[in-house]
Order: sequence, then C-alpha cells, then structure tokens
Amino acid sequence: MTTALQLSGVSKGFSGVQALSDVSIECQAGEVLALMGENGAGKSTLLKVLSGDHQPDTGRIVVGGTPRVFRTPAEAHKAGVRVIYQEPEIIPHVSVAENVYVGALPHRFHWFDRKGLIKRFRADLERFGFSGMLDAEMLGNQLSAAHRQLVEILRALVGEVKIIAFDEPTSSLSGEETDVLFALIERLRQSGVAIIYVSHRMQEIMRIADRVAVLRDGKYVGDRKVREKPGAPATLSEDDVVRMMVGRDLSAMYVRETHEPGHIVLSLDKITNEDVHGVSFDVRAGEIVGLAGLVGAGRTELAQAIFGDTPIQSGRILWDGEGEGKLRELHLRSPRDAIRAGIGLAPEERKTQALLMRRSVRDNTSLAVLEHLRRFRFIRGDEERDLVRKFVSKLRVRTPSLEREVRTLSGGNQQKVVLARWLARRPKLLILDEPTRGVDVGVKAEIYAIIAELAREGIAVLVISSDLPEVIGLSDRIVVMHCGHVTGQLTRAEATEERIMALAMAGYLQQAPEKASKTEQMMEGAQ
Amino acid sequence: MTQSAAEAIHVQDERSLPRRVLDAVGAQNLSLLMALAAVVTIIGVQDPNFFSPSNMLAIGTAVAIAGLLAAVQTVVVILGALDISVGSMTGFTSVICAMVFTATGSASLGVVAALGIGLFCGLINGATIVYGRVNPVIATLATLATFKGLAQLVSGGRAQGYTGGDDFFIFLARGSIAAIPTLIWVLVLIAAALHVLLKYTDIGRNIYAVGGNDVAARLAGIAINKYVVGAYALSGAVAAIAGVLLTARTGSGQPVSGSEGLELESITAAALGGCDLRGGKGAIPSTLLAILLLGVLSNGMTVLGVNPFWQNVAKGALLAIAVIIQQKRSGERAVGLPR
Amino acid sequence: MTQSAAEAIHVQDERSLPRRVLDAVGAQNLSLLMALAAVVTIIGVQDPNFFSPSNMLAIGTAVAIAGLLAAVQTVVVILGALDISVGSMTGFTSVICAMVFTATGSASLGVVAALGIGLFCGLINGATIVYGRVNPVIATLATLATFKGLAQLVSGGRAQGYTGGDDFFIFLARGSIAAIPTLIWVLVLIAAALHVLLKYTDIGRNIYAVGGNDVAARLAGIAINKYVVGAYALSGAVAAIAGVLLTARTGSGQPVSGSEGLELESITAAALGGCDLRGGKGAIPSTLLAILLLGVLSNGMTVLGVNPFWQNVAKGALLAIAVIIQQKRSGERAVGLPR
Amino acid sequence: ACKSGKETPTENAAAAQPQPAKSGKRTIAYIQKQGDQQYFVDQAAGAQAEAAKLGVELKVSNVALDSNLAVSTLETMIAQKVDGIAIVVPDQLIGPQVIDRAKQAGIPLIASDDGILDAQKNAAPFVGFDGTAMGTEVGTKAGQLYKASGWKAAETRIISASKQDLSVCQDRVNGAKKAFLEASGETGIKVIDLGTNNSPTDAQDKTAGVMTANRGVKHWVVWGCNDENVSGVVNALQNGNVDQKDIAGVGLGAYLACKDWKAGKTTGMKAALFIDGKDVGAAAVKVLSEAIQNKTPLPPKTIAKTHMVDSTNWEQAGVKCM
Ligand SMILES: Nc1ncnc2c1ncn2[C@@H]1O[C@H](COP(=O)(O)OP(=O)(O)OP(=O)(O)O)[C@@H](O)[C@H]1O
Ligand SMILES: Nc1ncnc2c1ncn2[C@@H]1O[C@H](COP(=O)(O)OP(=O)(O)OP(=O)(O)O)[C@@H](O)[C@H]1O
Ligand SMILES: [Mg+2]
Ligand SMILES: [Mg+2]
Repeated sequence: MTTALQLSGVSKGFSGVQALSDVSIECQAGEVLALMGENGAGKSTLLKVLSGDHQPDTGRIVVGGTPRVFRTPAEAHKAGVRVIYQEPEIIPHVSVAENVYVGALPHRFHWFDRKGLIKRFRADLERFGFSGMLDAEMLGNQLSAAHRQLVEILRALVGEVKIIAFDEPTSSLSGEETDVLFALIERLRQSGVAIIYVSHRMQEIMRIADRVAVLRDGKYVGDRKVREKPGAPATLSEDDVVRMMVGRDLSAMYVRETHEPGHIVLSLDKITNEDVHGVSFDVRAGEIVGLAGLVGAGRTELAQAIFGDTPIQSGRILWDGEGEGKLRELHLRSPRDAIRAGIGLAPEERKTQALLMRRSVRDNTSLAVLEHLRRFRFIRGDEERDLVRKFVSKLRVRTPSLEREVRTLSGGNQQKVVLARWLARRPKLLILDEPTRGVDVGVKAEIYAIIAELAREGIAVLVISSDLPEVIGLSDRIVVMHCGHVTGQLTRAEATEERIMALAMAGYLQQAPEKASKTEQMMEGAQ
Repeated sequence: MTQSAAEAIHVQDERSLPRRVLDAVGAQNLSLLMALAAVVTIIGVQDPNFFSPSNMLAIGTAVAIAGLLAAVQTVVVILGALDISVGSMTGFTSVICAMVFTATGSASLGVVAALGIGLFCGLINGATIVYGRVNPVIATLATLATFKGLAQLVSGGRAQGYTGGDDFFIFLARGSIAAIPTLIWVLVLIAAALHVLLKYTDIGRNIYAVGGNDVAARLAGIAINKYVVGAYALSGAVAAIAGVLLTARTGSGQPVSGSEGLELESITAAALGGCDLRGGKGAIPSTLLAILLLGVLSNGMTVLGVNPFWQNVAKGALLAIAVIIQQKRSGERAVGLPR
Repeated sequence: MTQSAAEAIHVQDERSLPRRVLDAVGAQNLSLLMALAAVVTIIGVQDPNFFSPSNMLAIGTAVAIAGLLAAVQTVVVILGALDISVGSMTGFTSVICAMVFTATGSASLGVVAALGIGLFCGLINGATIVYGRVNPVIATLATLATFKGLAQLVSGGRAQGYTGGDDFFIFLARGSIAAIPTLIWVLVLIAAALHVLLKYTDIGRNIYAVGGNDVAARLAGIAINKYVVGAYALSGAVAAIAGVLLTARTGSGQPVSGSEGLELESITAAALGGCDLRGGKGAIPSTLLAILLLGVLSNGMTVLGVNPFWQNVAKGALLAIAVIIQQKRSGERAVGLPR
Repeated sequence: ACKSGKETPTENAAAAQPQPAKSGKRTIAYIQKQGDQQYFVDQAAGAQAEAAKLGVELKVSNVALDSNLAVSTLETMIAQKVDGIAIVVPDQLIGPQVIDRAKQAGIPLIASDDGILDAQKNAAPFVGFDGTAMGTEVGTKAGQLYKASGWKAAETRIISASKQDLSVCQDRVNGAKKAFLEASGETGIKVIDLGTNNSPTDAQDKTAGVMTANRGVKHWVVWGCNDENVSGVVNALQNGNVDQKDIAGVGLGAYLACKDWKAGKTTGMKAALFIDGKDVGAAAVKVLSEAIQNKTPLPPKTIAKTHMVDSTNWEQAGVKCM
C-alpha cells in the first residue's frame, strides 16, 4: 500500500478556539481510516482543511507524495480530493442531476447538454449502486434529508477520485441506503482510493474501517488497527476507542429502570393526512415511546401533525396533559397551539428547522421559553443566562461563551443546542426527531440519561430514531411505521432489531399480526 | 422505496395533456397571462381603440427600455444579487452616446462609446462587490449616485446633442422591420439571448447554482467571483443599449430624465415575474410578461384618461391583486413571509 | 467536559479590556464611527464652522425624518422583510395631519388622525403580505403607488393647510428642550424605544428569530403572522410621526414633496448600518450612525459649497469606501456575494 | 417590410389625410410633466374646466420628469387618434422628436409652459409663461427689495435655490440673477447657487449648511425655481434665528408664500410671482379646440399673465390658498 495522504502538523484556530493543534495523520491508498472524536474535537475542521475550504495556520498536506497547498475547494477537487460535508449543500430550484454535476455540467461550446446530463446521471446512479433511489428531475428543494445526503455523496464521486472523506454521511440515511453506501465504499477501497470516514456510530466503524484515528480537543490522540487485513473480522473493542476519545471509561449507555407509566397524555385516533394513514396509539406520562421505521415511513410527518405544523385531514388528537383523567380533543392550527398545550418537538433538521445560525447559543436555547422568562415583556437577563448555562453544561455544549454564534459550533454541539431548547421548555410531551444525530457516544449516553430522567419526572417522550439499538435501548414501547401506517407495536421485552425491521419493511401480515392487534385492542380499551 | 421512486418518474411521464401544457407554460406565466387577459379585457371593453394595432405597438415600444433592464435585472437577481444602478447607467450612457455622436458625427462611435462606458460601469460595480466585499445593494446604491453625478457632470446637467437627424437613430426610434418597431426587435432579441444564456448554456446553469446556494457552487469549483463580475458587466452593457435607445427615442442624451426610477421598475418586473429576490429562481419570459402587464396597465389608464392620481392608486391595487391571485392559485399556507 | 465548558464560559468574563470595549461598541459601529470621524475631520479642517453647535444641531434636525424611517426600516429588515412604502405613508399622513388640523383647529386631532391613517396603511401592508401571500417588496411597491395616489387625491395634489401658526407644530419644528431641538428628541426617543424593543423584550428576540430562520421560529411557537403584521403596523405608525414632523417642518401638508425617495434612503441607512437584507441581523444604533454619516456627508458638502453633481459622485464614492473599509477589517474571504 | 422611420407624412397616408370634419366629440390630450405639482394640478383643472365648457373630451396624463415616458405617452395618444395635443415636455431637447411625431400623424400640437423647437429650430406653437421672463420679474422684485432695504453688499448673500439638472429651473434663476443686477445696480453680492431636489425639506436642510459656511452674513436675498425652494430656504433662515426683516425672499408660484400671508405672519417671504396654472391650461385647450374646429393654424404664441403679489394684494390677484 502507498501513502495516499499525509497531513502533518496541521493547526487551525478560530477566534477564541483552537480547533486543531499539531495534528498529523496518514491514510493509505485502499484503506478506510475512521476518524473519531467527541463533538467539537476538530474532525470536520480537519476535513475542511483537507478540502481547501479552510487554510491551516500551520502544517502540510502531502497528496500521493507531493506537497500541496489547496487555496480553494476547486483546487483540491482537481487534485482528486473530495470531502462530503456534514451538512449537505443543495441548490434549491435546480434538478437533482444538475445538483450532482454542479460545476462540471456537460457542455459543448458552453451549450448545455441536458439530455446527456440525465443519461450520465442515470448511468452513474447505476454504477454507484444507487439506481432508483433518486429522481433526476426532482428539484433540490423537494428533497428529503436522505436524498440530499445522497446528492452530496454522488457529487463527490464525479470525476477522478483519489482521496475521499465522508463527514457523518449516515446520520440521515436509513439502513438500506447505508448498505449501498458501504458497498460503494468497499468498491472505492478496492480500487485504491484512500477513504476517511467520520462517524459517531461504533458499529459502522467496526463494519467498514481498517484503522481508527482519534482526535481529542483538536489534538491527535493516536490510532488503532480495527482488523488485521481488509475483510477480516474486527479485533478492536469499542471500549478501547471510547476510552481514547473520552479519556475515561463510559458508564452504561442505557440506564433505564422500568417503572409504571402514568396516565395517558396523548392518544392518537386514526390520524390521517397525505403522508400518514389512520395512525392510532397512545403515549403515557413517564413513558418513552420509540417510533421506528425506514426513511419516508412518515414518522416525521406524523410528528409534525401532532405538533400542529401540518393539518390533519381526519382523526383526532386526544390530550390530557395535566392527568385529569379525561382526554380532550386538541384542535391545533399551529405549532404555537401545540406548545401552549404542552407539546414540544425537536425537529430532525437542525440547520433548516431549528437553529438561528447567526444568533448566539443563548438566544437559541431560550427561544421557546421566553414567555416564562419575561416580566412585562422584558426578558430577565440573569434568569435567562442561568437557565441557559444550566442546560448548556448539562448537555456539555462545547462553546467558549454563551454569546457565540451557533454557526461556529461543531455539528454535534449544534444538535445539543436544539435539545437544550426543548429541555428548557419542559413540555408534557416531548417529541424528539432523531435526537442524537451527529452526537458523540459520550454525550449520547448523557442524552439517554436525560431522557430517562425526564420520563422519571413524568414527562411523556416520543423518540423518532433510525438508530435501532437506540430505539431498543431507550424505549418502553416501540411503534413501527411503514408508508404512513402503523405496522405494529412492540414492548421493550419483545423488541429485537429483526422484529422491528420486519415490521418496518411492511411485514406486518407475516409478523406478529396478533400482537399488533392485541396492543391496538388494549389501547382502545384504555380510551 | 426503490419502487416508489421509479413509480414517481413513471407517473410524471404520463402527465395529462392539460397538465403538460401547464407545465410547459409554467404556473407563474399562466397567472401572469390570466392577469394580462383580465386587464386587457377590462380596458378594451371601455375603449375599443385600445386594441388597435398602433396602440399595441405603442405599448411595445413604451416597455422596450424598461424591458431590457428588467431582463438583465432578472439575470442579476437569479445570481442572488441586485443592480440598483441600472437606471443611472442608462442615463450616463445615453449622455455619452449623444455627446460622442455630436462630437464625431458617427452613430456607431456613439454606440461603441456607450457600450464601453456601460461595460466599464458594470465592471466597477462587480469589482466593488467582489473585491471590496460590499453588499450588492449598497454598492449599487453608491454607484447609482456616482454614475448619476458623472452623467450630470459631463453634461452639465443638461440634455445633450441632437440625434433626430441621423438615420441610424431615427431607425432605432421609429423604424420597423416586418411591421414591428425596431425598439421591440431590440428588446425581443436581447431578451431571447439572455433566455438562451440562462436555460441552454452551462454559464446560465451556473448562475442558477450560484444564486441558489453559493456555498455549494463554491465547493463545486464554480468561479463565483467571475460570475458576479460578469453579470454586472452584462448588466452595464445592456443598460448601455437601453441608453442608446433612450437617446434615439428622445432625440438627445438625457442624463437623468427618462432613466430615473428604472431600477425600481426593473426590480418590480423581476419580482412580479416570480424571481426569488434571494436568488436561484426566475426566468426571462415571466419577467417580460410582467413588464408587459405593467406597460399595458399604464397605457390602458392613459388611454382611458384616468386621472394621474387615480392611476397611482389603481396601479398599486392592480399590482397587489395580480400577485394575490397568482399566489392563491398556488395554495400555499399563509404563514410567514411569502417569497 | 463539563469542566471545560464551564472553564470556557469563565474565560469569556476575563476578556481583555480593549476587547470588552470593542465588544460593547460592536465592530460594525466602530467602523461607522471611524468613517464618521474621518469625514468629520476632512470637512472640519476645510471649514471649522462645521463644528459649530448650531451646525451640529442643523445636521441633527436634517436627519430626523429620514432617521425615524431608517430606524423602523431596521426593524422590518431584521424581520426579513422590507417596507418600500414608508416615504409614501409619510406623505399621506403629512397631508392628513395638515387637513385635519386645518379643519378642526386642533393639533392633537391632526396628530391622532395621522397616526390612525399610518397604522391603517401599515395594517394594509401587513395583511396584503401575510394573507395575500404577496412578496413584501412587491406588496409595498404596490402600496407605495397606492398611498401616494391617495395622498394626491385627498389633497388634489396641493400642499394643504398652514400649521406655522400653531404652537405645537412650531414647537415640533423649531422648539427645543435642554438646547436640543425637538426634532432630535423625537428621533432619539423613538429610536431608543425601538432599540429597547429589539434588545430587551421577547418581542424583539422573536423578531430576530423570524428573520433569522422562519421555519425554526414557527416550530418554536412564534406567531409569525402577528409579527409581520405588527412590524408593518409599527412602520406605518412611525411613518405617521415622520409625516407629522414633515408637516411641522414645512408648515403645510405635503403629499409628495419632501417624502419621495425616503424609502431608498432608509434602506440605504439600514444596509450601511450592517443590517442583513435577508433578515435576522441588524441594530438600531448602527442604523442611526449610518444615517448620521449620510447626513454629515450631505451637510458637509453643502457647507463646503460642493457642486450638487459632484456631491452625487462624492456621496456614492464615500458610501462605497466606508463599506469597503468596514469589510476589510472583518477579514472575510473574498469569494461570492458579501452579505 | 423594413421602414427607416424617416417616412414623410405623405407615406403615412392614412394618418396624414386631413381628418374628415369630426362629428363626434373632439378629444384633446394634455401631457404634463410633474403632474403632481400644485402648479400643474391647477393647470389640469383649468384645462378640464375649459374643456367642459367647450364640450371637448380631455385626457390628462402625468409624465413626471421622464422624457422617455413623455415620448411613450405621446405615441399612445397618437395611436388613440386624438384631435389635438398640448404638451409640457420634461426636457426641452426632446422637442424635435415630439414635433416630428405629431406632424407625421397630422395632429396639431401646442407646447405648454416650456417652449420647444423642431430640428430646423422653428418654434412650435406655444402657450404659457416664459421662463426667463418669470425669472426676470423675480430678480427685478428682489433687486427693488434690496435697494429699498439699505443693506450693505458685503453683509448680504443671495441664495438661488433650484434643481440644477432641470433646464427650466436654470432659465428662471439665471433670469433672476441678471435682472437683480440691473434692478439693484449692485454687482458685489455673492450668489450662492443651492442645488436641491425642489422640495422644501431639502431646501431647508441644505440652507442649514449654507448658513454654517456663511456665518457673519447679516442679510439674505432669496429666490428659486419654485415656491418650495424659496419657502424652504426662508424657513431655514428663520429657524436659524435670522430676523424676517433681514430676509428678502421672492417666491415663484405664490401657493406656499400665501400661506404665511394668509395666517397674518410676518415672514421673510416678501413677495412672490403668481403664475396661474389655470389660465395656461384653459388657454391651451381653447386655442387647440378652435384650431381643430376651424382647421386654422395655431397661434404661435399665447403668453399668460403673471402678477407679482405680496402680503397685501395676493387675494385680489386671485391666489387661492388651501
Ligand atoms: N467557522 C468557525 N468559527 C469559529 N469556530 C469554529 C468554526 N468552525 C468550527 N469551529 C470550532 O472548531 C471546533 C471544532 O469543530 P469541528 O466542527 O471540527 O468539530 P467536529 O469534530 O466535527 O464535531 P462534531 O462531531 O460535533 O461534528 C469547535 O469548537 C467549533 O466550535
Ligand atoms: N424515496 C422517496 N421518494 C419520494 N418521496 C419521499 C421518499 N422518501 C421520503 N419521501 C418524502 O418524505 C415523506 C415522508 O417522510 P418523513 O420524513 O415523514 O419520513 P420519516 O419516517 O420521518 O423518515 P426519516 O427517517 O427521514 O425521518 C414522504 O411522504 C415523501 O414526501
Ligand atoms: Mg463535525
Ligand atoms: Mg424524519
């Protein structure tokens, strides 16, 4: 194997933050190097230095033996270096095909060849194994998070690739697309491409990585071989990696003692709209309900309907926030109504749906609780700061100050700010849509503990997650959806990854039909 | 999943005929056409003279100058910027054209000088924005004042020269080819060229990309700066053509009169034609329809002899109503700011 | 980790003194202050009279009306919108104020009527935008024409009434409290109120949120529509105050004269003061500094007897230079469109 | 199919044919610049009243200061086959175009307020006031006021306020300057040419700057392109604590000057030239209508009367003060 990439002594500081200090990393051709580290450790920054997006303060980049200075992403692109960013950048009113080939559109004398583009797009889709997963003509602003991620990945594959880096590519992908991606990575590896893979998901690392390099606080901690040779089983233990990352042993991921759930807080009665069809289930006080399913199963749509953000066409949302023993129908015209009633929703897309990127951590965290922090409409600054500080340290948001613009935080820390906002609000029902997207293991455990604590305090929690171990480890009960229908419910004892997948793939006819109906009967009895 | 996507593609190819027609025309254009039809009907019923061919041509020539600027403004808006100095550049180039013509007696020298100045002004705009890092609105507001001042300085604030005796300028102002006035030809040709640029060249597609998401464009290696400077240079050049037309129409170089306020009119047309002022969205034909709608409105009210004060009220109200209808059809939810 | 976060927060409180001062003043304001100082020095060196208290007050009163509109425009811009009808509303309310005063002889009735009409105009703007789904630029361009037409209609296009004989209006136009002219007091008080609104109330916080990310704002339970309508109503009310001041200053209700073009001036000031025209960013003090800079420029050039044509050139150039300096200091990367 | 645009009237046969004696209502177009200014509003009103009296249909349009729009509107009116056109051009240099087009279409045209020439420098029929003559009257009055005041030249400044890129404005203030010299016999007074946008607020703000630059000046003579300018300057002087006795302001239009007089205030606005838009509007319609009806040529010049008014006689002169 030859050394495809060598980063030596790379340092990068932003005003007030040393994101990288003296990091040296190598990656061989045909190697998958996993890059790990806590949120804010400097992984994305390192990749941005590699892509020419950031200029390092010190350090050298050597590609295939020749030292290179990339002043722009275009230069890195030309040299065969590709970085797939954590946040996909999509052009809204332009087709998927153009989005993928942006900057490299086929043309003759500037005459743009639309037909050729579509043909080439279809061929490439096929070649990379994504055929049928993307519609060439769809516009950028119509794409779901998963589609956007696919576009971003495809974009990086255009042209000759020598080094490719993925920054948490699977955080918005489902199992199926993830499988295709891994197959693709394997093929790239075999064809001698050097691959850097950033993720917080340990199983993924164990599945595809050959070696793990760890960053902590912007410093290089060290590396470990995951397996002896490509294709061999992993020999490294997860705990070793975690210890390198966090600098200590982690306590158990899921600490969840079972206890009696309380009264029914939310009861859905045949909720139907364009994306969800006749969904009925209950959520009780102190209960954590997981909502599982594949991408596009309609979980997000359901959450938005419960939150009053999309209208429901038929069905009822029944609500008993205070535990008065009487379910009342909620008529929600806006999220505002839902919040007033006691529902909170941390949406799945932090950048577009949750954060005010150019406002401070403080403003972002306190946004939903301002009405509790004001006197005669004046915000009580001290109280606000105390509250924000409390949740910022509880969630370990890495920020030099509360006044820092959220846009300068690392991805995982941005996610924590979203969670902090809703924890500060303390709703009666908290809906979390992919709450741990991009969050590192240490903080994940922390978040699980916080969710468990909320439940203990009697808050009903509905967790939407594509991370099956997370759903299983966290939930008291799991509702599985497929194509807008609930295909089954599983108690914690019943839940296994296989069973959930079976239900998620619409197998409810073959799989445990009696169970699904039993729970439904139970629920009907409860009303 | 795989299936459903394939299905979607399949379904799309089997759109019903009216649906296909609608898609080709575009919802935006359809609304504008409907609004246009409504306005035309209302005015025509009151005064059938409105439909006379000569009046139709009068409308066409009246919108020619504003139409040129609106078309090029569309390009700039799609790129995510705004050129507020177009009117000012038109006045400046109009004066230069007339003065050079008067000094040399050559119409082509006048046109070349205007184009040169226009291009130069556009490059100044682009350079100020890109290399001075000045927000496009402020930069072109600043040059709006600067170019106007320069036009006033070179002309002493007075209209310059007389071009009414030159064949070329007379042909521009009043000639026609195939019974269509030259002015309209100029507008149609330049608008068509810009349309082709936007839709059928990689340059145009890159303009949409830069306006839609500049980070994506930059990461994809598009030389954004070149595009910005280029778009402003284009804007300057087209403004120069508008300036030449202005000189031809008024028979003299006009430093301010006839071009003041064109910036707002061109932006109005672009926005009414469905451009997203944040960039990345828009099309020349819609902008042209919008400018035509504005021209018809203003002509119709003059024809009907509406009191100028009422004209203001009516123009505002009709503008709002046209957009409201347009929007209601899209069935968007009424939350927040519409784009 | 917990420790390091706490540590980090701790560090902030130990910023160096100059750093703390800079943070308090803000980089934006600092640049404007520097530009202001430069301009003041250049002018003052040429004519020391420029520094006379009476000239300082003259500058203050000259910017009062435009300053009011710029301040409220800042609020609208932060919300992510734009109010192009402010000048028109100012003219309309000026006429109404004078006419009601002339008819009733009561200054307070005149003011109340102006405020009522201003509020009403603002509500129309807000409703058109929110419930008609009309893009704010087009909506207020439409009402710009409408309100202007209405002002001309009610006044017949003539300056209305005479307020120079009324103590209240005289006090507004020429009075002073503590040696500071009333006009300046009005500007300062209203700007201060708007500043407090934006910085210290939940309303202001929500305005920033809506402008910063409207989807996020909606999902955080902010009633966006109320904020949009409210901001436009506020804009109408402040425009009414500007209208009253215009009436007082000119001694009569002016339908168009004296208020035309104020929309561009207010937007220029907001943008020069660092507002992001896409929303979510801006501050009243910076806008005020910007309008002061513009006022000083214009006064200074008159003091120096600069020819108006050169004034245009100089104003444009200085505007651009002020922003370029401002931007160079931020050391931003020179790619694409600056915001 | 290709036309050079120079086709002579005879080629445009249909348009050039003398119109058959019209049985229907005659239509006259009045194209005005600055149609939202008080003077032109009055002019339109006068024209409307006259048209109603004569049974003529009148279409008034406002082209602001936009010469391109003026050409467009002219074309629209020609397309409408109106019987006569009166036009106040935004810029006198568009005269040839305007005259040519009307001639090509065979429609009688009269220039109102601002005279225009065709390419051969022949003047079009004209109705209105003469800009230089107006300025002369203003300057003469100012000169008389100055002479009567006994001020010293060194302690006096003249403010001449106008929009400097408007040629009609320049005609007026230049006329005033010349007449002032003649009437006062005083050559040593510095004239400050104040550029404004013709609005009272702008004149006020700019005057503040002038006062700063001219401290120690005791007396002020003021004139300008219109009443807005003069009243703005006078107001600013008074706000700057210049006594009204030390100001000799001569307005042009009298519609703002009269407001002070009506209220019985002593003011620096000592006199104003009253020009009655109504007269001009009515005269334009009248001569056009007669020419159309009798198929006679238009009279080359119809000059309306102006009156110099002051606080004592403005009402008798017919100034209407709103
Ligand atoms: N543009 C910027 N301005 C200021 N600070 C920044 C900027 N970008 C990153 N940082 C800081 O640099 C540090 C490293 O961030 P980086 O995004 O590289 O982390 P990461 O390892 O990718 O974390 P995550 O797992 O959460 O994505 C963080 O403290 C972050 O706040
Ligand atoms: N493959 C696809 N093709 C077309 N549309 C899709 C596809 N996947 C998702 N969508 C869109 O997303 C909607 C439902 O997705 P939603 O985001 O609610 O699902 P989800 O279960 O929350 O998935 P995720 O895991 O991405 O959050 C669909 O109705 C559709 O509009
Ligand atoms: Mg990251
Ligand atoms: Mg989802």
